Amino acid sequence: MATPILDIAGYCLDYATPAGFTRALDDVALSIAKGEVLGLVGESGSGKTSLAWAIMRHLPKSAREAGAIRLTGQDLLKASEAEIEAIRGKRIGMVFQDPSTSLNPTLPLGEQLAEVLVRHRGLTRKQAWAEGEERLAHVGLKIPKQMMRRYPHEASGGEKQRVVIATAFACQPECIIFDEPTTALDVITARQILDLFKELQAETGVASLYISHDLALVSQIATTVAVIHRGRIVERGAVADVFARPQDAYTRKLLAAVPRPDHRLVEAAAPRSGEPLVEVEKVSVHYGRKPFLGRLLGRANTQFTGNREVSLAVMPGEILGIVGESGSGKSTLAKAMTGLNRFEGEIRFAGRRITGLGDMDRAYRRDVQIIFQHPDSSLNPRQRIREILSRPLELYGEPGARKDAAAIGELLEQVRLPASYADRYPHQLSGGEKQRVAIARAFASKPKLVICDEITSALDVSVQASVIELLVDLQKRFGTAYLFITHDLNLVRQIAHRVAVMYRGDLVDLVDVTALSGGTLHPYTRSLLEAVPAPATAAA
Amino acid sequence: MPSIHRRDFLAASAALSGLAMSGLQAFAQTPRRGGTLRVSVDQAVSKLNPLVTRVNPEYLVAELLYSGLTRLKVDMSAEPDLAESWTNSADLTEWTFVLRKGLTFHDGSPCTAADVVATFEAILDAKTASPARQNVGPIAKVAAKDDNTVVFSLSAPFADLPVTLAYTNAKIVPAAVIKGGLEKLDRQAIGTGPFKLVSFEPERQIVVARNEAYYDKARPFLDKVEVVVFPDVSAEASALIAGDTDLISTTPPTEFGRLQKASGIKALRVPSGQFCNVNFGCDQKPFNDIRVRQALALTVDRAAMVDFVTEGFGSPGNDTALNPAYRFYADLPAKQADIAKAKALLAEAGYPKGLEATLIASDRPGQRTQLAVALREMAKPAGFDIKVETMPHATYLDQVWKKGSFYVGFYNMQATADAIFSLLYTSNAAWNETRWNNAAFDKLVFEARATADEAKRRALYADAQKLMYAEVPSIIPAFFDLLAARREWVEGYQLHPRGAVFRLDHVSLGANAPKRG
Amino acid sequence: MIEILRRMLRSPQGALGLVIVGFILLVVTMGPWLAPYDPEKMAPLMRYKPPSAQFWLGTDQYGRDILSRLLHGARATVVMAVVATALGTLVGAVIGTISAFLGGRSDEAIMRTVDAIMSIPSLLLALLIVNLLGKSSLNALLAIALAFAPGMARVTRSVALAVRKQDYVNAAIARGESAAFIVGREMLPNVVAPIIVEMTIRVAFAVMLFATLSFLGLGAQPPASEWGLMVSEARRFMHLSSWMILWPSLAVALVAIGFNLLGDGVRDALNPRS
Amino acid sequence: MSPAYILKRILLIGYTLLVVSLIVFAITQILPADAAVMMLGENATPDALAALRLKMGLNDPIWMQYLHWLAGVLRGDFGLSMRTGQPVAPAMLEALGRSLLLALFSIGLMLVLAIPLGIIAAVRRGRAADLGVSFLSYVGVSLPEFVTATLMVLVLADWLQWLPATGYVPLTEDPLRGLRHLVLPVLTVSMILIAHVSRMVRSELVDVLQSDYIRAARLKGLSNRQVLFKHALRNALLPTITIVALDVGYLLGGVIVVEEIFALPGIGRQLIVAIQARDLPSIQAGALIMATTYAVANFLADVAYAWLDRRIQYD
Repeated sequence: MATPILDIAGYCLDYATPAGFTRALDDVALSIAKGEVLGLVGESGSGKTSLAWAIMRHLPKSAREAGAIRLTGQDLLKASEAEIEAIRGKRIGMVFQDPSTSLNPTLPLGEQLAEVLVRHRGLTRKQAWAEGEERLAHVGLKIPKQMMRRYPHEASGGEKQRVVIATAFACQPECIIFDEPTTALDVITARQILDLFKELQAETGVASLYISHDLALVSQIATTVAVIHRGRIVERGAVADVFARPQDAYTRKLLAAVPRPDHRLVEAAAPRSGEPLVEVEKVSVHYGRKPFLGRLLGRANTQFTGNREVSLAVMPGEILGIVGESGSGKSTLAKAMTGLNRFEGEIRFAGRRITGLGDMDRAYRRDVQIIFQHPDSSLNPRQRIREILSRPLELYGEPGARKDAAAIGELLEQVRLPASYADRYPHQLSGGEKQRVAIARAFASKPKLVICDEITSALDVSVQASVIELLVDLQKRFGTAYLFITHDLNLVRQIAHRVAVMYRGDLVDLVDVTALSGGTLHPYTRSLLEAVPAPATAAA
Repeated sequence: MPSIHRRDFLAASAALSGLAMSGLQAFAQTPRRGGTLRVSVDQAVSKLNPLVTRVNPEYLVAELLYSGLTRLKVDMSAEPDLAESWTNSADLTEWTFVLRKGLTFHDGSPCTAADVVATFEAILDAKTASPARQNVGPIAKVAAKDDNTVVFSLSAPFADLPVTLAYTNAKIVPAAVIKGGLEKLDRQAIGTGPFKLVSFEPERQIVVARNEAYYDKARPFLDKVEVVVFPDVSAEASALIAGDTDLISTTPPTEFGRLQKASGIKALRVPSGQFCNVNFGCDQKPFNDIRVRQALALTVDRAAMVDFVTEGFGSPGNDTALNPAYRFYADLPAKQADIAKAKALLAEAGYPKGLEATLIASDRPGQRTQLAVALREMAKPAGFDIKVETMPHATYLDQVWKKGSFYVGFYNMQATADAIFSLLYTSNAAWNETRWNNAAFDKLVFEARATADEAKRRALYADAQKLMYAEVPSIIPAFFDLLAARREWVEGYQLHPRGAVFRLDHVSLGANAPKRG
Repeated sequence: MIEILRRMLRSPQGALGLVIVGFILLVVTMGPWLAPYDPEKMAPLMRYKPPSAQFWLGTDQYGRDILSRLLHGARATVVMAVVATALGTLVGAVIGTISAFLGGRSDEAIMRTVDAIMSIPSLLLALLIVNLLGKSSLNALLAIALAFAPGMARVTRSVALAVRKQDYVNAAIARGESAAFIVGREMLPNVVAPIIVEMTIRVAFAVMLFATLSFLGLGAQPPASEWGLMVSEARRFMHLSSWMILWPSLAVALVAIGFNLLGDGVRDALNPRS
Repeated sequence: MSPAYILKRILLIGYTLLVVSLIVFAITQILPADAAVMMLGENATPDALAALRLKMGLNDPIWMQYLHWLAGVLRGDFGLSMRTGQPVAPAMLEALGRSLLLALFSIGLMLVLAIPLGIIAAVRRGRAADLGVSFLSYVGVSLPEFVTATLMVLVLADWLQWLPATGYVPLTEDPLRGLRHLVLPVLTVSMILIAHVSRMVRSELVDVLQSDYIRAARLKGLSNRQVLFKHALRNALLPTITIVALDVGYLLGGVIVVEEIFALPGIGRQLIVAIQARDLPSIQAGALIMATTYAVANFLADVAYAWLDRRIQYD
């Protein structure tokens, strides 16, 4: 194996806190050779990003280090401020998670690329811009000249990320750190960025440290993989080995947690029996008032459409998945169905026609519940879990129904939380636990339909898995129907009976989950399917 | 206190006396002509029309631009102004004034008896709302005998007419203007005064330049006078010290100290009849009871009051409107504070547990509040619980002045005893603020006014003062000395005890005065 | 709460603010007992005395002890300011929350009007109101309260809007809760904290504004020992004794600084970012 | 930034002024003062007063009076001053001019001092310089104008005799003396501004320095200077524009006191005089003019902001 470009040995990192030092990285040993892509996998808080900062020598004053980080033999820990400045961007590049925040909003894209060339390659500004243009063309931007002059807000997420990548590669660095470069992007765009990465990687053979929480993704692009957990590297090796024969328990847990279409959690056969529980008929949602001044000046209506005549039906006990990228209108539909948006068209529920908020009476609201994406915003920080859970009981509970501590306890146990949590405040719970409370709140009224709006996308893989399992379990117990909204196609294929695909406010496909593998599909659906990285094979 | 030169006031000799005085006032070397005098005042000059001016800075400007028939000398006697001489009938009810020849207004038009008549008719016309109306004397009719002779017929015998005609608002304006509407004088000045108006910014400065057509060829000595408005007295003093200004028309005691210390500055001080008082509404409870008034008067430590209110630049008062600065002042025993006696009187009056009252003081000049707060403390032990309420001067004029029953007043010295009495204390007074309405007092004042004989008058006025001393229509705890200051290069300026008279046409600048404008 | 206090003590401003305000509160409560003399007792022979062992801060134009007057005046100055702020905050908070909850055109209308009122400088507004009601501490208090209300309405609204967007409010709506419940139980508790911060800082302004009104002769009336009034009275005697004007000025400044520091301290303590 | 946006903002100014005019008119109408008495003075006779009331339409219903007044205002005629009997508008505008002079000097001084101070504080965050600046700014924002003013007069004018205590000389009449008279007022006014703005600059800059794109810039190997001056500063200074505009509101309030203390015949002092003299037309005009100035300042600020910060898409 070639001499490593980047070599980390026995590296430890602690942060000073009022409570004393807390360990962020513990005896980390990694090395990346030329042409190698090391996938660093871990959940949030595992320390993967800390490692990136450590390598870039960008640590807060409170940091305390030990060990060595060598770039072709030079120990960066001993390098001077000036040396580091010379190395950054020149010998080590970095690609950041969210291009919309990592680019300066008030500088043209070109300037932000060119300045690196000026700084590290001593080009004149003119040369730098010329070269910058080539670079942009090289990362597949169609109109590099214009792109150079544009400001970040004038470019799409994908375009921006391409600029960032171009900047990282600009000085032919020996090593580049990719910090979740696709997480902030839509599935399809992510795919394209990924392909670009592969391309450039192969072409330049730069030693890459690819940080991600997404095992499936890493399994596709990395040569070697390292799994990090609580600041320790628990397992590392060739991708094939690690995914095929995970040694460490945590790795196994992680692998098991990855949603995989071929591993169904509910029986594929959707309940066809009887009347549909709810029918959405030509529901359209428009955002924004008609600005009268706009009309005054005869300007085009600035209203923006969230849903265009969406129609679908949910059978009792059925799990209907809705997928689509952000802004495709999936959440809009959910809001419409729960009376958070005005809408045109009608919703038929248990035989009753609902054409507006007014029609959503107590009975409807009891039967149709919603769970939101971010648990910490969906639980009132100033209410104890008890108050949070007792509300639905007070609202919907039949006269006889109990609202006492025992009832709350049961609700908590339903979602596998100790009854003692009733006295806690949300901020005393973990993300997963909060989401469970939200679920408990939704189920408190024994609803017929629960709308899950991206409820797992804020959670780590392993947590997500357990939450999903819980949902499936509850569905089996109560026969509740779900409207399961997500952007994760694999997840949907795992649990949904039918899948609805939305694109720019339109419902483009509504098919049985089986139909996704083969079958006539809308082109967008197909590209979506192609974009999704098939999870690493052969596990379990 | 320098004894003020007492002189025979008989009108017949007044003309002579005028000449004599100006002779006396001649300086060692004849005054230098030319130069610009920058004099500072402490309030805006918002009214230019001499018939309706109300505050000293306005009087100052009016005096520069206009002339009356007579004018007031530093000893409070009248000297000729537009009138060169006058005579009166034996019964003091008819007065004849002879104007100088060839008088002209600033616009070149001649100033004749007709203008005088028109002016006084305007003054006496209620619609004009001129303060002079009640202050120029009991004039029944004004008539022009010929172009330069005016005859005043009075409704009652009146000895002081030549002095009262020198009243600050009794300035002669063109008959034509009166006919055309007096508002013409709001922004321009058409007078016969020693100076002509150059520019007029009420809030900032008023500039006047020598009137070449002035009847006196010698005066004025100055080419120009800039009247600068300083709403902040300490800034005003600073400006004089810095040499930005040449003369402060009047300055409060709080600034006087450092002016005295400053080099190149002559601090001026003259005893005056100017006083601050506490007016009682003698027509309503509780102050309609003389014992209550006397009780409160007995709580006042007048020596301390002189300190508090005048910073020592004044003299204790005896609740009478006259002090030694007035010609007919009667020397009465100085009142002493006597809390026990005050308590007793108060109890007698039916307030054994004490008495609550709200004393209103306008916020300017500051002495009013000083007096109010000090009185509050002095009266406490005697059982008076006084709440002090201050208010902007405008609100005070609008809501309290002449209406209130317990408030602080502040008055310039008047030219004569009669003037101050019939301005404030007689039942037909122009500003009958106390509603004392004491018939005996009225009678005395009226008789004195109609009496030519000096001794008799003195006796009558003495009795009037004794009445005030005893019945306390208002508490007059202290009289002010007038304070001012000039640069040493300012010559011929005499601080006038009247407070509303300045005679800047007698002022000249020394050789070392800075060249201005 | 204790946690917040601990956090505040950790930041220099917070700690200093607590100390100063604590001291001020002590003076406000104990002042009259701490005062060595009767603040209104006049002494003709003791006028314009510089600081001395007998009169620590000297005496004023009536020979009154300045220290005693300051100690007595603390109430007039500080309590008034606090009450005024509280009052203004209350009014503002109600308007703001309602506006935020109504949303849409009514929100627009309310806020535009609030903006309009805010385009009158608060001092000027206060001046006009006091003149309308007549000069007295109480009216000055009302004036300040009214002058503050629009600003607080703005702040409250922006906070309330942020809260309004939270999913727990959505959840409540989806649950079919009553408007009253949503505003009262779900929104208000989360709006309060930031308001408190804003309020503390505004107390500083209130102190200054109140003193300024008194300074202009429109607030407290003599012989009250309200600090702003003391300054404006002292101005006339500036050249007889500078101490008279120095002490009350510093006192006002101290209070303002105290509450500013405290306010920032609370803010930092409440927001984890810092 | 569309024309529609600008048009909308202009309409808003109109609305603002309408509301202000209503408030001001209402207040001034209830003020305890009889306009007629104010004009004729206390020696006026009842019949004279009655005549004037009729002439001034003081007997009409309030709303009529309001409309009359408003109509006049739209024609630029604010009526006659009750104190001087002269048209109000010219006097007030002239006064406004003087105030703006004061304001401009103050803002100028503020920009020169506040921004560097803020930058130093932010860059030296937590160090002595930072603490020093923030201490000063605390003192600055906590001293009421009348305190600052009086203390400065005491020291600079009376003890050291460097500057004239108060008063005003038009620059046109005597530039040097004019400037000398402006020094103290400008210092007083800019004091609070400097304190306030430097704090704003500091906190904005601190935020920006913590942002992702600044980190990105550092990790591109740019030097601290480049990061600060090229990347951080412009982002930090943008919001300051709005702050400054809002401070115009304070400024206008502040000048009231400052002009009163320094006897500077600006609009603030005119207002005080008017208020004390119950000169209703002057009060109305003054208040309305102040509000206008404030509204316009904010309008300009928003436009400038929208123009400078292309991210913001107004409609």
